[in-house]
Amino acid sequence: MIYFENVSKFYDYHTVLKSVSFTIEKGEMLFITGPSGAGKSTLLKLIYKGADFDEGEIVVGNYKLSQIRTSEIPNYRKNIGIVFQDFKLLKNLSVYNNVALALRIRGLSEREIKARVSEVLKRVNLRHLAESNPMALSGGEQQRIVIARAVVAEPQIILADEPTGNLDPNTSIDIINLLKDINLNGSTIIIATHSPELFKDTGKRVLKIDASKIVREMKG
Amino acid sequence: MIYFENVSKFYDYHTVLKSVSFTIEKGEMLFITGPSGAGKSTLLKLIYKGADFDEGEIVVGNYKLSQIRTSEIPNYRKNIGIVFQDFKLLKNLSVYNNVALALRIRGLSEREIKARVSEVLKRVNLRHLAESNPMALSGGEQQRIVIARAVVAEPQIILADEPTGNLDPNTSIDIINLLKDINLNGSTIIIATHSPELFKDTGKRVLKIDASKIVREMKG
Amino acid sequence: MYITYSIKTAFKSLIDEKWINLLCVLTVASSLIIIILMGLFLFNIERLADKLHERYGMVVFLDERLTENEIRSLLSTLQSREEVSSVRYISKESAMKELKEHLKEMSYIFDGLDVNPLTPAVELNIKKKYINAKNIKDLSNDLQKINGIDEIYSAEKIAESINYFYRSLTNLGLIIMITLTSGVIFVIYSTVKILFYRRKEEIEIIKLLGATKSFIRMPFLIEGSIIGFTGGLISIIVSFLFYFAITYRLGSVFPFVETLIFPTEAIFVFLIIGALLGIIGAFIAVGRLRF
Amino acid sequence: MYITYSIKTAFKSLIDEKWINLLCVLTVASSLIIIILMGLFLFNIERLADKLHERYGMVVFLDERLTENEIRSLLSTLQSREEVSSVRYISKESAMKELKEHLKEMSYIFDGLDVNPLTPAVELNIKKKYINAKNIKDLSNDLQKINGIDEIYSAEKIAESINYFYRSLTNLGLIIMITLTSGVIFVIYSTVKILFYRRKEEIEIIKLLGATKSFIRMPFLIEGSIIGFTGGLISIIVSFLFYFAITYRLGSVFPFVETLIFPTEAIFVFLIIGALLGIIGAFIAVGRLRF
Ligand SMILES: Nc1ncnc2c1ncn2[C@@H]1O[C@H](COP(=O)(O)OP(=O)(O)OP(=O)(O)O)[C@@H](O)[C@H]1O
Ligand SMILES: Nc1ncnc2c1ncn2[C@@H]1O[C@H](COP(=O)(O)OP(=O)(O)OP(=O)(O)O)[C@@H](O)[C@H]1O
Ligand SMILES: [Mg+2]
Ligand SMILES: [Mg+2]
Repeated sequence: MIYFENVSKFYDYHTVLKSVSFTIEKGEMLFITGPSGAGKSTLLKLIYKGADFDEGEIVVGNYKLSQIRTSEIPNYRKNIGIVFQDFKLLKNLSVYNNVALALRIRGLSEREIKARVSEVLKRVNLRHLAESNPMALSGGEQQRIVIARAVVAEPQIILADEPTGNLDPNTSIDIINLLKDINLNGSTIIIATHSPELFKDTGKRVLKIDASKIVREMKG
Repeated sequence: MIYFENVSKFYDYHTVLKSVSFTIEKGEMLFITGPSGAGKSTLLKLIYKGADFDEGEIVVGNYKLSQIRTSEIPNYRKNIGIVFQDFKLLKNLSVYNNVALALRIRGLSEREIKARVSEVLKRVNLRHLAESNPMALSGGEQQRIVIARAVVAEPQIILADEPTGNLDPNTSIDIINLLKDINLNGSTIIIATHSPELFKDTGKRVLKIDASKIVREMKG
Repeated sequence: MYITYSIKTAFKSLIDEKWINLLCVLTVASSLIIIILMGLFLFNIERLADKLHERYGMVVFLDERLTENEIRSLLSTLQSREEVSSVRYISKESAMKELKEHLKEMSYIFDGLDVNPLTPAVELNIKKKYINAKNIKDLSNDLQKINGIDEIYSAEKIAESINYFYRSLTNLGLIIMITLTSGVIFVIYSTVKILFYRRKEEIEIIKLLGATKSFIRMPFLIEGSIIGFTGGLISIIVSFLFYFAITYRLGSVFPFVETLIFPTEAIFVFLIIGALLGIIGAFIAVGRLRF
Repeated sequence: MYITYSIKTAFKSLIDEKWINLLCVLTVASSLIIIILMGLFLFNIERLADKLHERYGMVVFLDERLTENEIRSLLSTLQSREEVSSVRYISKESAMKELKEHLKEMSYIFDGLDVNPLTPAVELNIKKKYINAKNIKDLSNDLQKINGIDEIYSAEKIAESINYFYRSLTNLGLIIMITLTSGVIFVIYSTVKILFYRRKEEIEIIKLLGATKSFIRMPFLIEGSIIGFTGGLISIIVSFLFYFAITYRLGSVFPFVETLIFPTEAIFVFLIIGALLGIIGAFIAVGRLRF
């Protein structure tokens, strides 16, 4: 489903990823870990075309990312749901509308949108805050909105960047369980995290990045 | 140094804090913990006058917070350094200038600002990124800028809201050590966090909040 | 479809940014007001100029001793000239009457006069296309040779000046109108650009969520057209009030003002022009979107 | 001190938001241009009106049979009236000459005339403060009783109209100028308000860091004053070019245009006014800051 072939990514002064290669199967749930600044977020960015890579090739489904045309990018991204590390919530939309946006972009009818958003807000335990402004909510609540937005359209791929950084251990477990459920429905899920608790005992594959390389592959 | 006397805080529909009382000594280092949405950030907000409380009284040093005049608030806040959970970095200033802002507000000379900012950026391991735009940096790097900004003016009180949410375990330990050092120099430090690793084995006092009350006080 | 969402977003932005939008609408409106009034002015100047031309005439003074028959044949000679659209005979007596009217309060100077010192004359109206210095001069030279004509008052310079004045006015007006039209586009462009920059963060986010170009663009185009349309509406209303006030207040003093015309087609034209300029400005402002 | 920081921030904002700032400067400049040209117009109208008043006179027609001595004593009687600033005797002959000049091309009508039908006259210049319908009427009645005065041409209506016309123009001009001045403040207000809203998030953050009101306000005040000052500068330059073009191009056609004056004090006044309006607008825009 997702292939990295000798992918390198440089920023002005330094190398973030150097000749990284790995494969993710369709329907897999995979963790990426490593210290702060290792390149976890960058790796996810390369997948959703939030940044371009400098060497190698990334293949996602039928798309070769080095050759994808600009006009195809919106459609390509519709296959992907993203939990951004810095949330990227729209400040002037309510919680409900923030989540609904993912479906509006995909052209769903308002009736269907309403049903799906209510459902997912219940799953992340935020239904009582649907009409609140996200900026008025606690860090953990905001993080759950982002997760809801990423999963609401049931995309083929979900990229979750530090999805529990602002959550207490119990809520974290709920979220991981939610992602597991969605994974069981067939979505491929990639989770970037620095906290080992998240993947320990999951039995899933874990890639550890450091010094711009994959230094270890293990089972969680 | 800091006294909470039966402090209550309500938002439109629900009670966030109900009759909370506790005392923090000058020079103490204290943790506040609890699940997502428990009211940790709200408690810190009340201390820095980012929100008003509805009942009770908070006393910080010589200030009774229910009676503080608006014109005194800027000076009051100059005693406090804050690590915001959502960072609150200025998007159009460099890392250096974001940290320097805390000193500019306090009216220091540019020469002194330069010395102090360089020093603190070294402490949080960001000196090489001084001229970067914070938005281009990794989540953990951004969090360390916020920590640098909070401590650079060596304020009497430091409020740190989830200061390691985006940091890997090793970097987290570095940051806690930095806060301990500053604490040894006499600053009172309050840290809100949902992760027990942060306070275990520190021997410091921990307040656990849940359902709008302090449900437990323990030693880390 | 997302068109309801686009419309909602456009209106939300209009309200959220009411200051800058108001500022923009007012600037657009005042530019359009100037364009409209300028257009009105030129339109009416054109009509007045036509009238002035129609009225322009040469005066031919006749020998006092001509008989009625001679005068009649002279008139038909004059009338037969290609340049002449009509002729009017002015007798000694009516000449004096006209002169006295012209002098108004000073006409007393003729009160003590027993003899009428004036001569009979013929006023020639010249066809519009022949009104220029050269033709008038030629005509005047030709007429000079006719028997019974004493003297000719032709004022070719005045004809020239009126023509020149009218042409300069039209050109100046057109230049101002074109400048202002590009000004209107520029103003809407800058405003939408500002709104675009203001929502830049938001747009970057929805791009990452998979939004297409038209999903992003639509709200801005709607907003631009609403701003332009509103500007057009205000400008039409204000210009009409202005026109009404002028004809009403000044009409009694300067009768020619009452003949000014405000063409009703302009109302619809300017609403559409406003909206169109708005869409153009917005389209340029949003520009090429990169993913 | 943080003043260098404030200045840097102000300039950064001016550059970052160049579109809206440019738009604002241009709007301010065009409003100021209209204010300046209006002021120039009123200033010169005032001067022209004074001249017109100086020239305003009554004409007293004398009995043709008066001797030179009688005329002389009559002149001194007239001169002694409080209302009269000067008198000028016009003989029959010079009256005819003036009339012919007035009629220009039509003066030929007197060519065949052997007798001079005109009467000698005296032109009275009236002091400015006495020029109104009532005084002129009284004076005229008084003079009527003097021996040797045949008829009086006083034209109190013309005096009234000039006064009225001048007063209406001044009032209209002042109203427009006041409206535009508040317009300028409003435009700068809205612009700074927009910039303020744009930096609202930032301002909320620096409030939490302990920034004082003046620390927050200063960049906006600096920015407002720069916008106002630049607007003032542009308006002064454009108005001056306009004034120059008008006097240069039209001066040869209408000699009175050459006497128009552009007071140099205005240059400094309008730079300061621009900056002041900018600061006022910015101050209102930033408004009460809450902590
Ligand atoms: N746009 C950019 N321009 C310059 N450098 C960048 C940019 N984005 C990321 N970097 C740098 O690339 C490195 C990797 O960043 P990345 O965000 O991938 O780290 P990460 O593994 O997600 O770290 P964290 O756990 O702190 O989020 C960092 O050192 C960062 O400063
Ligand atoms: N401005 C506000 N308006 C309304 N409700 C608010 C506001 N700020 C906070 N709340 C609510 O108060 C509760 C406590 O929020 P707070 O941010 O203090 O939680 P927290 O303990 O910091 O949680 P987290 O660990 O997720 O950051 C939350 O349920 C939140 O929705
Ligand atoms: Mg990251
Ligand atoms: Mg919190």
